[in-house]
Amino acid sequence: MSSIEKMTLSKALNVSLRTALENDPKVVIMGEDVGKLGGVFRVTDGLQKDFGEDRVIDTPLAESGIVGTAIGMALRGYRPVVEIQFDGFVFPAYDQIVTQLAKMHARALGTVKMPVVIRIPYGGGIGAVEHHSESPESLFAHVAGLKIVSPSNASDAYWMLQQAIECDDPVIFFEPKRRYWDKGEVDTSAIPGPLHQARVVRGGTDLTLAAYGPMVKTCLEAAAAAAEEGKSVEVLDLRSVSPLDFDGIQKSVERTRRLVVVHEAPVFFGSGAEIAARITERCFYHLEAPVLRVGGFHAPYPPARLEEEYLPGLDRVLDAVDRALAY
Amino acid sequence: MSSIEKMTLSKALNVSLRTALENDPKVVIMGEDVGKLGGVFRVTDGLQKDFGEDRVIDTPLAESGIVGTAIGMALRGYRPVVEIQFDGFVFPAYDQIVTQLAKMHARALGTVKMPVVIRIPYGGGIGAVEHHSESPESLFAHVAGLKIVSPSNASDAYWMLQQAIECDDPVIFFEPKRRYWDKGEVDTSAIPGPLHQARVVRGGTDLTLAAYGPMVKTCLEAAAAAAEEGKSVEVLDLRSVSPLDFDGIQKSVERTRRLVVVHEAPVFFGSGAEIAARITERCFYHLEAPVLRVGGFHAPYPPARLEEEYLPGLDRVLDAVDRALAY
Amino acid sequence: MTVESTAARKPRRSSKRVSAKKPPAEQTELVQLLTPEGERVEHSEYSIDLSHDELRGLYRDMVMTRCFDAEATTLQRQGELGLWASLLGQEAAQIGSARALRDDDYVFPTYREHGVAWCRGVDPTNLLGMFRGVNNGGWDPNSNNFHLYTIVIGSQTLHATGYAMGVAKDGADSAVIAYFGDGASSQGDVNEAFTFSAVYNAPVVFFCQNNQWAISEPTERQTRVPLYQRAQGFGFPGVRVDGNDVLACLAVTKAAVERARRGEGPTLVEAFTYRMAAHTTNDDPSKYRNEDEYESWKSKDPIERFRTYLSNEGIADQDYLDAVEAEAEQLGKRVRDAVRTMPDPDTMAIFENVYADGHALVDEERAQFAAYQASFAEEGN
Amino acid sequence: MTVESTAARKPRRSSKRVSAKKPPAEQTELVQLLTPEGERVEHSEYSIDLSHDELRGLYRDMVMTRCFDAEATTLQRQGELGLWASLLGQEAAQIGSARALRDDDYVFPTYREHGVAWCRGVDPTNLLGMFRGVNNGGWDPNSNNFHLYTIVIGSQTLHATGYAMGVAKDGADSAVIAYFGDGASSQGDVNEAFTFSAVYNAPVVFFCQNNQWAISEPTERQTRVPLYQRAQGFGFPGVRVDGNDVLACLAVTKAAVERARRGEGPTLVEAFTYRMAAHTTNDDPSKYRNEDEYESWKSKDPIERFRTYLSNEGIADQDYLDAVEAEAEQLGKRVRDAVRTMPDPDTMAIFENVYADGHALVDEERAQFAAYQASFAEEGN
Ligand SMILES: Cc1ncc(C[n+]2csc(CCOP(=O)(O)OP(=O)(O)O)c2C)c(N)n1
Ligand SMILES: Cc1ncc(C[n+]2csc(CCOP(=O)(O)OP(=O)(O)O)c2C)c(N)n1
Ligand SMILES: [Mg+2]
Ligand SMILES: [Mg+2]
Repeated sequence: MSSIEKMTLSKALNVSLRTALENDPKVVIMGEDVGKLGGVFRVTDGLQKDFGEDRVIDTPLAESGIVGTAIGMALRGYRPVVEIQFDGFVFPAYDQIVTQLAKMHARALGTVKMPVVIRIPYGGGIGAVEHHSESPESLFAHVAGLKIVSPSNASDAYWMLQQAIECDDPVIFFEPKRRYWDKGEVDTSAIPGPLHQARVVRGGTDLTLAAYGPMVKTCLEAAAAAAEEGKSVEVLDLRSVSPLDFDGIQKSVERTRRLVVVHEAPVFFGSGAEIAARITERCFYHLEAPVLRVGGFHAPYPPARLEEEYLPGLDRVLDAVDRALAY
Repeated sequence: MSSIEKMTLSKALNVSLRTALENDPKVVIMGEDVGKLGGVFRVTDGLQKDFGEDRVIDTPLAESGIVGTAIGMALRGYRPVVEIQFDGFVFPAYDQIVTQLAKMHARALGTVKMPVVIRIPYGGGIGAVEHHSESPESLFAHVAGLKIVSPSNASDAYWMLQQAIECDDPVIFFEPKRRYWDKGEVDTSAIPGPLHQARVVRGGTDLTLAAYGPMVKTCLEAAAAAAEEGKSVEVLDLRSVSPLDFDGIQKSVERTRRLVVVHEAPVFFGSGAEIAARITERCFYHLEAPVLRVGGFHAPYPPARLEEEYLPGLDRVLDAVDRALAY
Repeated sequence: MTVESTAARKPRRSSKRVSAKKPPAEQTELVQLLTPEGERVEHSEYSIDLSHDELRGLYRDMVMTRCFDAEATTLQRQGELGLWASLLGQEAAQIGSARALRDDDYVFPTYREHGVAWCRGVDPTNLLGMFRGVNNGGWDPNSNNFHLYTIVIGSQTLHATGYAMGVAKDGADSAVIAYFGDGASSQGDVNEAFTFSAVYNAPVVFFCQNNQWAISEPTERQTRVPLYQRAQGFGFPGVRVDGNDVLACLAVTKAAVERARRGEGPTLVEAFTYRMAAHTTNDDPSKYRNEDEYESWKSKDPIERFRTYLSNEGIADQDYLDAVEAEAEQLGKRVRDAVRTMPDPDTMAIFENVYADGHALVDEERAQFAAYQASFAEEGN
Repeated sequence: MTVESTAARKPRRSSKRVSAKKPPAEQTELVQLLTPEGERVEHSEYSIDLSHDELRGLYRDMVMTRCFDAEATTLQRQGELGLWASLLGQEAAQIGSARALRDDDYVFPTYREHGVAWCRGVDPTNLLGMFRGVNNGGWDPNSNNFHLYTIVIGSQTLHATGYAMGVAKDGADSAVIAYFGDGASSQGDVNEAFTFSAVYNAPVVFFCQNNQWAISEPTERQTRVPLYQRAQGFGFPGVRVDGNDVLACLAVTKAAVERARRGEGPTLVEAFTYRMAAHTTNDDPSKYRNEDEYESWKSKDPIERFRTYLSNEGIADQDYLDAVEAEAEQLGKRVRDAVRTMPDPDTMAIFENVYADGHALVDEERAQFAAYQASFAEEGN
């Protein structure tokens, strides 16, 4: 019996949430406007109607309260899946996430678990106003106790969310909002791979492009363009930012000997820094060029009319590929 | 007329604040217990008595409120110097710092300035309970619009705080709390160097140790120990985390060809990552070994009885030095 | 283990709510000087005595604001703006409160205070920059004592409080007003602003436009008692005013502002009004609210009722009304033209104003990016 | 430009405060069932009827708690603990409130609820782990329905609210109690907890021990009206109880807990008490408060007054009092011994329980560190 269907990334998330609500009575969804409205991106569309206000909970407009009460519900045995409306609005909840959610399991010497998923639509490219286009994953990755993942396609969106909800640790689930409308095949009866494993989404021999979330597509496009110029570029979809799959990256880099990391978040203190530092240590004698990074600048996310130039696009990725290959 | 005096690092901060209050009527000090008590570390000791409750303001117990109202006072033309009682308590203010304080100048297209200093005693080694020993500087360095500095000695404590208060940008001023009681000479009539410039505090030829705040002393001890074994280790006091003085580091590394970065903060997504990534890019052909990092583990700061082993100490620094030299 | 519903508790809960809520609130607690039918009524505590010129001015403000707002909505539909947050229905709350202020007072708005901006003298086209995506705030806050629009819900209430603390420190008798919504009342920041302002007795007015919706959530998701009552628990007065009654909004705000000037500290004003439009142009209210509610509020329209009053009292004749209409159309045209010719920002603006005193990394990235861009220009040659 | 003081506003401000504050509060609003002189009085709303056994039990709880607390302070002075936060003076507030609970209720403490922990059956030595620095919370919250001590001020109030929301969802009639201090009342989180609990009608009791100090700051730095009044603004009842009167604390908490069970939602209880000791053993209160205040509160000591009552009423004779004293000494000794022999954690515990489901980086760092440590062992050989 095949269960393969083509759907948008946001629909895949919706179906995944529905499945979770069906499979486990302890799963609850909480957030601003997740009820009747179905979320501003419609990811929770129809869920309150079918599962009731007790399972799909519109919350007061207070992110610290949302995460703080989700922690309490987790202590009571629930598995809250929390929605933060936009990347830029997670910060009022930052204290609860960093000092409570992340540390509770350790503080309790393992006696309590924190199966809380925090879904955050993130990244730019949708022409939005301030605070609606940011990529704050680094600000969470530095914090022990959190897991951080980001799918790049519909199938991963479905499965990684399933796995995040099943995980007994807090997972920050970054959704690439400008890919919400991209369609892909989802096989809801497949057996998914490990949540935190990188995946080679295009093989290559000259250089590795590593990315996650929204930039995977851009990297695939860049690899295709590079191929036309005779360069064989491998693309790694990292999928997870904490933990990072260093083994997977290392394996690729030992073959290609060159690595470019791409993300929307600012380069300074971004994921690329951690990857560059560790891979350089692991592959010091393999690397023919320094690990290069392509990402945002050390500046606030700019107004929409500048985002095309601010965001790492095809050209900037290819420029880095060329620079790396020039070593 | 000489004005050199020997004093503890915390006293140097106290004198610096007093000078600022005297020199500029717009400077105000705000925080929990900064008044009569003089702060839990006595850094504001005696200031309310001498400058009044209007200049040295005990605030309600709410960090977001402290930073949020400091922003408002800055908009009114004041220069608030805010104290966060301990590193682990800055997170309730994180939203105001990241979404408001850091971005206000850019949002206003340069028409308003945000001369707010946020003083945070940080780091471990004092045998404290949870939340009192953390090093969260990376969580701020990723955010554009903030400047981040940390003095390692009394003289820098005095001068860097003067400069931070004079700066028209928000500055997060991380005070190495376990060095509060270390004495050093302070020349209050000297002409200080640039706030964001690294300083070679010990010359060497075989390897560069880069650190800031509390770890500078540890690195100096490590360099001395290494010297006994015939290794010539240079120690750089970075002093500033945002911006990082990459030129200064590069200059040193081009000579020594090896770099070890040391900080208390967790290594994963820490300052060392950014330094390693960028210096490797800048000095790819100079480096004889990968940039190594010594720092905290990906784990919550442990209870006090484990901190000696958790914190990067002499042995762990020397181990990294040896590993780097073994390449 | 099955998940039982909270049904056992629910009946009591909801009966509780009903008894604690609206009926008394709307009728007895609401300050009103003008009925929805346009009839002038007196209130024991709040009175107002305006010249005919002033009254006509309020009308003009409301009409100009509504027209500008409608124009912006249209411009969004035409793709000239990325987004628009309409104030439709909230004109009286905004104009009434803003006209209670002096030039030296200071305003901290949300993202919807177009009517307040108008009263402060901010050029309406300036408001459109951020919605067009050319900047994140297009004006100098100090030129009109009107702070930048703030999107992170509630955070401006603390800025207002801090600013007011500064005013008090300066010994000035200016007041500060912080606008926020019913949804915002749930944010920790707003409640911290209440605490700080009370403790420091700061000269600030908290002006909450309860338009009964926070995107799709009705006010009951934020509170189970009327919002103005929140203030009492922090030790300062709260008052609920008919937010569709421009005169009452002016009178109540004026009283609050004067309290602040006299050094009596903060006041919370809850303007009970209704968001007639969608939350923003991105929103589809049909998903969560029904037409009836909308219709019932349409009959309480703030401009209609004020026009009726002005006409009935002979304060404004048809000529005046027509003239205002014409002027509003002019404004619409001016805004339209201005937006369409609004230049895109220079790419290098990305690196501008990140710091006031410079930052080595920004300089480095700016230079690298300029070189990168120049490389295309060369290729192009 | 010089900075004027806010003097112009100050006289009014402070006169305002005085008139709005303590005199009525302490006298008319305070629920009391036992005067400081140990005289039993009745209250129109709150009554209590306990057996002699139960009354003696409360006494014993308070004495045991105080003795344990004193022992911990001594152990800190001797260097056995890194820090101690004494509850001295707050025994009645803690024992009274905790004894109003059932086993299936759930408690969210701060870092000072040693008396509550005692009533919940948490082994006192367990409380010392975090103060000794061997862990960050030494017990399984679910074995006694007593959550871990929480240091980040106020954050536990949201956990309590969420837990209570879960209780309601389960259809259980348990209640949840969240402890916090007067200082904590200023935190956004606490006020968000008020909002969430009211909106969801969660079965939670907010128990604020107003010990009148937040480290060096008096309660006036947090509020200008009595704290119990805060609740009203969020739509649920608040009550102020004499926090040094164990009977009143029990009665008032019991009533609040029963409201919660009946599905009537949250209550705020403000226990008006006094922190007799320093904030923690690190603190020196002589810097900021004077001896007089301390003396005046000493005369209201919660244990003294209760002993007077028990003796006067013949509920406890000298033998009983002596027996309790002896038992308390035993406890002290047991705690002393236990602490002194409390093992340091294994170094590798740094890497334990960071995640429930594992994390590759933790595994890698654990292995590296183990190898690093082993290298010393080898060298040592
Ligand atoms: C901290 C934060 N969380 C979420 C949002 C997304 N958001 C924008 S407007 C809004 C509703 C605001 O409601 P209200 O305060 O009543 O103001 P109104 O829009 O009705 O004027 C929300 C949730 C935000 N801007 N900031
Ligand atoms: C968020 C946060 N900020 C600051 C502190 C430091 N701190 C510890 S206790 C305390 C005072 C708490 O006062 P209160 O809430 O009245 O409780 P009490 O100590 O009097 O029991 C402060 C400021 C903290 N623990 N958490
Ligand atoms: Mg609203
Ligand atoms: Mg207290």
